[in-house]
Amino acid sequence: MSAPLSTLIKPYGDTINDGAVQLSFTLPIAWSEAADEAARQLVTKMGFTDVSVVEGRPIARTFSFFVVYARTPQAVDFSTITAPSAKSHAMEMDEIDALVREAVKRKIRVAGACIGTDAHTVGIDAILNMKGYKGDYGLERYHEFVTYNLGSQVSPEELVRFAVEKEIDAILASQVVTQKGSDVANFTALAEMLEAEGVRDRLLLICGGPRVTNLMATELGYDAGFGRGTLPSEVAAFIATRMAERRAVNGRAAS
Amino acid sequence: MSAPLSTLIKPYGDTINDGAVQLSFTLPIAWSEAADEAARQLVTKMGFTDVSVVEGRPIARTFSFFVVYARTPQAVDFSTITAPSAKSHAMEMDEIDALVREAVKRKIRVAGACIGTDAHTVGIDAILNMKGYKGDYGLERYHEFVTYNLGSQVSPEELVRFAVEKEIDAILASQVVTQKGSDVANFTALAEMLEAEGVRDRLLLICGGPRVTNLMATELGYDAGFGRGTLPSEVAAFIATRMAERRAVNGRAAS
Amino acid sequence: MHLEIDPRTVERCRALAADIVSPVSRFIAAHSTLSVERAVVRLLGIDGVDAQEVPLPNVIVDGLTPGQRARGAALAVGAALAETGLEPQALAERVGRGDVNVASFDNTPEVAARAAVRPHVERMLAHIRGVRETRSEMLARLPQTPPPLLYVIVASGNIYEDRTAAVAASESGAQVIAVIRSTGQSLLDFVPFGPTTEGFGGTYATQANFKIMREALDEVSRRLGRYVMLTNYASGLCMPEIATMAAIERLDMLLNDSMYGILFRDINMKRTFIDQHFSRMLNSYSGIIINTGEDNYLTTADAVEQAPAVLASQFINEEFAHRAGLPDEQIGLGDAFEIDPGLEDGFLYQLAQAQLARQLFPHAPLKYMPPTKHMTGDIFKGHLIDALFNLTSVATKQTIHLCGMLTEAIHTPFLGDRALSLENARYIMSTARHFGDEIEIKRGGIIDTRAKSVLAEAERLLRGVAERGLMHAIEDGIFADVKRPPDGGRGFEGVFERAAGYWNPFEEALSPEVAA
Amino acid sequence: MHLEIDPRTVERCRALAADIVSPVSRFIAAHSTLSVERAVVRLLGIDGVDAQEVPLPNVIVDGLTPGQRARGAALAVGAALAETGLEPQALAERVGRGDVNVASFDNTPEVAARAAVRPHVERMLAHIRGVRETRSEMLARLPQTPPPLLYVIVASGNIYEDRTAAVAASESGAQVIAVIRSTGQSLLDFVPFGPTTEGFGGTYATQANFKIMREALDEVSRRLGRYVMLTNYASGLCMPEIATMAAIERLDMLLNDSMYGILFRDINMKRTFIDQHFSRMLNSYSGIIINTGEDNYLTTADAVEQAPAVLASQFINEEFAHRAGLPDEQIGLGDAFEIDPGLEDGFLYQLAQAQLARQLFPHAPLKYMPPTKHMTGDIFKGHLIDALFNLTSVATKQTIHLCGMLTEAIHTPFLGDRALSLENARYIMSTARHFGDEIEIKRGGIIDTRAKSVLAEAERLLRGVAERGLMHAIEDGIFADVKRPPDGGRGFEGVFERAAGYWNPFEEALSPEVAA
Ligand code: B12
Ligand code: B12
Ligand SMILES: Cc1ncc(COP(=O)(O)O)c(C=O)c1O
Ligand SMILES: Cc1ncc(COP(=O)(O)O)c(C=O)c1O
Repeated sequence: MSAPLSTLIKPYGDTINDGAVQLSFTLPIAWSEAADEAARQLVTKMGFTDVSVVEGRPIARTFSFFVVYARTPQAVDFSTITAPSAKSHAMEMDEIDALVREAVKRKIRVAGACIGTDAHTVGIDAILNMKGYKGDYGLERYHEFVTYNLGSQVSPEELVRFAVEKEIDAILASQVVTQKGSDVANFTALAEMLEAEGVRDRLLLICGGPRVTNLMATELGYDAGFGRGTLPSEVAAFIATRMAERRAVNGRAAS
Repeated sequence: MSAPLSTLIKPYGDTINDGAVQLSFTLPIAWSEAADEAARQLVTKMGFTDVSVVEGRPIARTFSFFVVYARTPQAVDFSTITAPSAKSHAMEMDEIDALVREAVKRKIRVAGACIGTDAHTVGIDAILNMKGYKGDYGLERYHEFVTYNLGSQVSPEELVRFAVEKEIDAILASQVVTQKGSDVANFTALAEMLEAEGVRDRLLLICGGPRVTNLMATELGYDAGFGRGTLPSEVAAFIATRMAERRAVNGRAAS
Repeated sequence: MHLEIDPRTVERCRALAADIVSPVSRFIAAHSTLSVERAVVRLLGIDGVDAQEVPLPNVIVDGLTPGQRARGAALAVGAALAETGLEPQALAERVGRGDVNVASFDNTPEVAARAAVRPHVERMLAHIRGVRETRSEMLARLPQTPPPLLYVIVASGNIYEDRTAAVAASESGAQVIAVIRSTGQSLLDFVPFGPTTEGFGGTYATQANFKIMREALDEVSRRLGRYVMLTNYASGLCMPEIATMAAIERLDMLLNDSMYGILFRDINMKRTFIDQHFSRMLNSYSGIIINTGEDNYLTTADAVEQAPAVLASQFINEEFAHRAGLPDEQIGLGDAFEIDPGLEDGFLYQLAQAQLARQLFPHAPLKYMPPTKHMTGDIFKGHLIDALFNLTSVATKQTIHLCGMLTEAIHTPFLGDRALSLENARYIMSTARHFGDEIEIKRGGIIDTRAKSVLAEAERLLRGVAERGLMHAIEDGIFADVKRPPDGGRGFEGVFERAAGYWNPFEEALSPEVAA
Repeated sequence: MHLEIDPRTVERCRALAADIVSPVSRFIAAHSTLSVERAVVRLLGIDGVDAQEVPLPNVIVDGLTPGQRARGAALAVGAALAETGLEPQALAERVGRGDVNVASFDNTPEVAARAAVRPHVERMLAHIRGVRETRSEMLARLPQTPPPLLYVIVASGNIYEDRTAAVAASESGAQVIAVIRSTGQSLLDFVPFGPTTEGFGGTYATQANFKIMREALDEVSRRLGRYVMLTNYASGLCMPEIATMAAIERLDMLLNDSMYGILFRDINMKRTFIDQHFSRMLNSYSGIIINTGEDNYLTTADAVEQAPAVLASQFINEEFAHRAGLPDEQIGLGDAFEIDPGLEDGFLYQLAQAQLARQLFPHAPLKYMPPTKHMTGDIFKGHLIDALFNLTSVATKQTIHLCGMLTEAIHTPFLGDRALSLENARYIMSTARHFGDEIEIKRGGIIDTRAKSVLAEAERLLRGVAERGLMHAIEDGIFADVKRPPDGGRGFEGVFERAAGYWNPFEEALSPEVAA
């Protein structure tokens, strides 16, 4: 059964469904008119139509750069795409603290780190440090969070050990470097180690970084993933809400 | 038989054959994390791998803009690509004039125009007017060319009539507006009309414009096509050389 | 930022412009054109087309006898109204069907004809004043963010796609939307009718299209809390009619140059001079800001060389505008950022030119056009050239800022291109908001010297034009390297001398004292 | 462009920097580190690895007794040379195979040890002088185009792809090529060996890799007729060793900051202070321009707030550099264009900061870093931010210009990104070539006021540091919001006190008078 027309979407140049796409790339050949033609044929092979090589020029003795406009025949059915955001709840710091006080009834213990060999702490600091990000305070500033920031280049082992020791409720793992899939490798290692230690279900496992999406995170077995531009309150709201839900389900009292 | 490795080329990001391509496009949907995911799926459907939606943001209530990096599995065999340039001869004005004097033995009669409803005369003027382009003199400046510039919005009919009347040796047709294929339509009309009048073989038929390639021109039955950045001397050299060849073959004397 | 400019040179330039325009004004006052008369017919409330799709204003004016025509369409229509007792539109429709012949009322007394016309004149003037009032109210209630006003074009050919694009552009920050006209419309001697969905490099300017866009923009203006302006093109064979439609449908600006049609569309110069005058009177009355087309000189000829011609043309355009009653606040003189990006220190020349315009025309809402000619398929480079254009604009306090498109050399803008372009302008104009206030130009430096020499050269040019007369100067190719003969070009057949007793009730009502 | 700056404030800042550095210098003079000693071993001509891939300089220095170590590796190696009669490399290889134990020559008379070392010291110094000479000759024969020098990075992880990228970049206009190091190399307490093809966000700095790049760049320099410079990173646990390799292989610049490792790599501060000093002495002798890392303060903390800290750090870096014998012409102080692009008038702040650095350090080849932190996946916007960075650089006459990449937030640069980036810089720096000479800053305006307050605040900061002492000030988080304890961090175990009789023949030979 094909989807109703309105949910099938294609790129929009200046007319609905025109499929217009801009591409650019480098080819490892000296520039010539034949190089332009090679670019045209290549983009045609990619399945585009109306291929127009609008710029082709030498950028080095044996490299040429191209800008191409073309149309794609492909479309996606937007109604079938599910990518639930972890950011659904827009809450203020006070509300979040109140929710924790009332529904969780104890302070939530959070540990964050930039894992693997990654030393980009600015992102996780933005979430955890008092100062926060773009005027939105970090988790340290919340009354109802106890926050540990383990810093950079923390191995998954170390982080798991720490979480067990300190009875952490929510682990926040950051990855900024993505070269050669290092981010996915490290996130996976962390999740597996928590499973192996048998503590995965006892805590919330959250990841973040500029290339992280919530969808990718859930596919990796995380409770949530936060991408570029995340505000600390969005993360705090997610943790508080989930913890409140858990308590409601488990009926566990804290103190 | 597959081509030898060295002639199969793919886009180059930072490693040979990595297939790296940049894309950007607009989708007619409000932005959300699901919109990013739609963009990812769409580019995946186009046949790319390692699709990374590096930017996705609302640009209007119901439109979102995306920047994507991905890898293409496609390659082209550069050894099979033929796109001979019409610009092969680099000659100076004096040389060209000398060639005409010696090998053609009479002045060459040239007529140029911007055809159809197109009124972009700057390009054809650059080729024909004294002043020329980027310091390279236009055809009017050559001793051995008699040049007629018919200006803008000249219908193919008018141009053919003029060419027959004035015994033109080379027609230069320009098209700058390409919207809805108007350039190809006009070029085709001109070529067909010359055939219909039975004069096509008596003259050189040359086209030009920013989106013109020599390959496209020859496919349309033109003797040559000149694209963006053409210098007048490149056109003059082409005309003089071809005329000289023709004379050599036909042995026709002029005066 | 401030240039030291000799005020006496400027005064001399203005005096020369007056000398140049005076004889042309006398010529204008003694002539009319088919399009002026069709505009009068439209202003009387006549619209629509006949069975052959010919606009009724054309049907009516074309049906006049030469004698009637020379005394103005108003008298002829007035006679028909008086005789038939019909409303103007009903009359026109009958004429369209061939039921009534306007030429047949030639014996009606002039007083009766005038009397029959008058209420319709009053009604239309009241309507236009109302439209103007509405604009003022909306601007007060939905204030624009301060200039440079970000202006973008839509040009899909389809008014409904244009509407989508215009709304989207407003949402991404546009403050003025221009609907680019279809190629060739300016050479049509009539205005197409109704909503249109097919155009060529642009969308037809029709009254229905104006209305569709205005409604969409009013809706988005209210939603965004800031008034989004609408503009279109008057220049061409129908300047007065388009000015009429724009007045009725509340366009806020209109491309209206005293010489563009002559130079760039090969329209007869007499036709253009007459048409621009009446259309500008209407613009003045309707509170529409005109935009002049000096930028075009720079796209067809060398931008460094043409700078004095641009300035000379600005003085002439200003003088023509003043004579049509336009106050400085409605004279959006054009300029452009068109110097070859490969020229060393080209940026300094651009600054000099833009600042010169700013200081010479301190109250004019200057219209600053983006780089177009030197844009190429390298969209990345193009975006940078646009950035320096944006910087120049904010530093020299231009008013109407046409956002450059990174795809200028490729296609009429995509929706995404417009968003990138607006983002470019917003970023540069915010990060360098007060840059112009922070710097002084060094005396004797490249910028200072350039500005002085452009002004001096403009004066020399104006003097030459004043000596030869404007028409002959154009014939000699003084502007943009283009030469046009006084009696050549399109539409010359539509120019005619006014007979004694010629009457144009709108001209009478709108006539500024300056033109008297 | 010129800022009015109070020269007495500047003098006070320099005096405070001297007060700050003096006690650290005394500390440095009384200590050495494992890496200083390994550098000495390398300078004696020892290279290579043992069967376990451990570099021979590490094998040798790790094999010293604590007593030997405290008197310097030179004496111990000298003793072994004297006793075995071997050449240094042959000796090292035997030590590597376990055939010889350096610790076993403890009884050799010091004079014999010194004598055995001396010819190797002379040989190496002659080699380095020769390398320096070659650079001068090449620069004379293949002159660079004038600054800002366009500097780009290569970082594929594979030295051969890097070579391809470096040659291509040179062909598209690059004047300096930096090979970014693999993540984590700065925390290795040894220098990897041989050509490498796998790295992580960068390529290992090895002597073989240096040689491969130098050869490729020499070839392209000759082909293009202009000398293309090569640079790499010293900072980390092996600063002195990398400075050694760089001197041998004719690198032209080296990232070498007196505090970067402390703040951004959590390397022990004592280790870093000692290491930077010896490595800079080598840089000085080899004619290598150092590049400092103040830009990093702006990527980790707020760029508007950190401006005074950047300035304070520049004064301190300058003072440390002078004490290592570096002339101003070799001190490439760092700065960066990192203010939030969303900040209104941010461009004016950037101009103020860049011009301040230019005037305060008039002879320094300032290293200007591009926007990185606020770059996003929006490559079009990013390209614009880079454009204003380029404009600021040319207007304030920066010397070493790191070209910003439009894909900064996405990946280490693609070959095409580098070409676009170079095109960006070339376009802006040509079209605005003399812009800086054309404008004056208004007194009392945003730029002027900002520059003055940054300088005043820097003085206050320096005074605070002088009072507390540099080590304690760092402990309190004065720079970049980062706090480090004096005895914490990596590599502290490699710091030791010099015993009486400590001997470092290279230090002796290179010691500048200023450090005495
Ligand atoms: C600052 C910076 C540095 C600083 C880092 C200082 C520090 N203490 O963090 C320094 C200079 C030290 C540095 C070094 C290197 N860097 Co760096 N760096 C950057 C830069 C410019 C900015 C990153 C940043 O701070 N962004 C601002 C923060 C606020 O954004 P963010 O990280 O996305 O975080 C937000 C969200 O993602 C989210 N988030 C992030 N983490 C988490 C975690 C959780 C749990 C949650 C809920 C949310 C969350 O919330 C944050 C707030 O919204 C980027 C380029 C760029 N513009 O992105 C390159 C970049 C990340 N670096 C890069 C590289 C390669 C390196 C080096 C390897 C280079 C080298 N060889 O020297 C080294 C590696 C160091 C290492 N071992 O990791 C590459 C990575 C390429 C890739 N995709 O793999 C980049 C993209 C630059 C490039 N184009 O080459 N870098
Ligand atoms: C200048 C200009 C105008 C001027 C034209 C003045 C004139 N007398 O030519 C004016 C302002 C009048 C104008 C009007 C319009 N324009 Co216009 N214009 C341009 C602009 C900015 C520059 C073109 C130019 O002069 N380039 C410089 C010359 C030297 O380059 P060139 O044409 O490529 O020529 C070189 C080569 O191609 C070659 N060559 C060209 N012809 C020939 C012929 C032969 C035989 C040979 C051998 C070589 C050759 O040699 C030349 C020298 O190297 C372009 C955008 C751009 N940057 O390209 C838009 C552009 C071409 N215009 C466009 C449009 C849509 C219009 C209008 C329809 C807009 C409107 N509705 O008002 C009108 C249409 C007018 C008409 N009827 O055609 C679009 C076309 C879109 C498309 N791809 O179809 C463009 C791309 C702008 C845009 N992005 O929307 N335009
Ligand atoms: C003043 C003026 N009027 C009109 C136009 C457009 O006219 P046309 O519709 O003839 O292309 C322009 C084009 O740039 C212009 O500058
Ligand atoms: C002064 C200095 N040294 C070294 C580096 C790189 O060090 P690492 O290899 O530790 O990433 C930088 C990074 O920007 C720097 O500024």
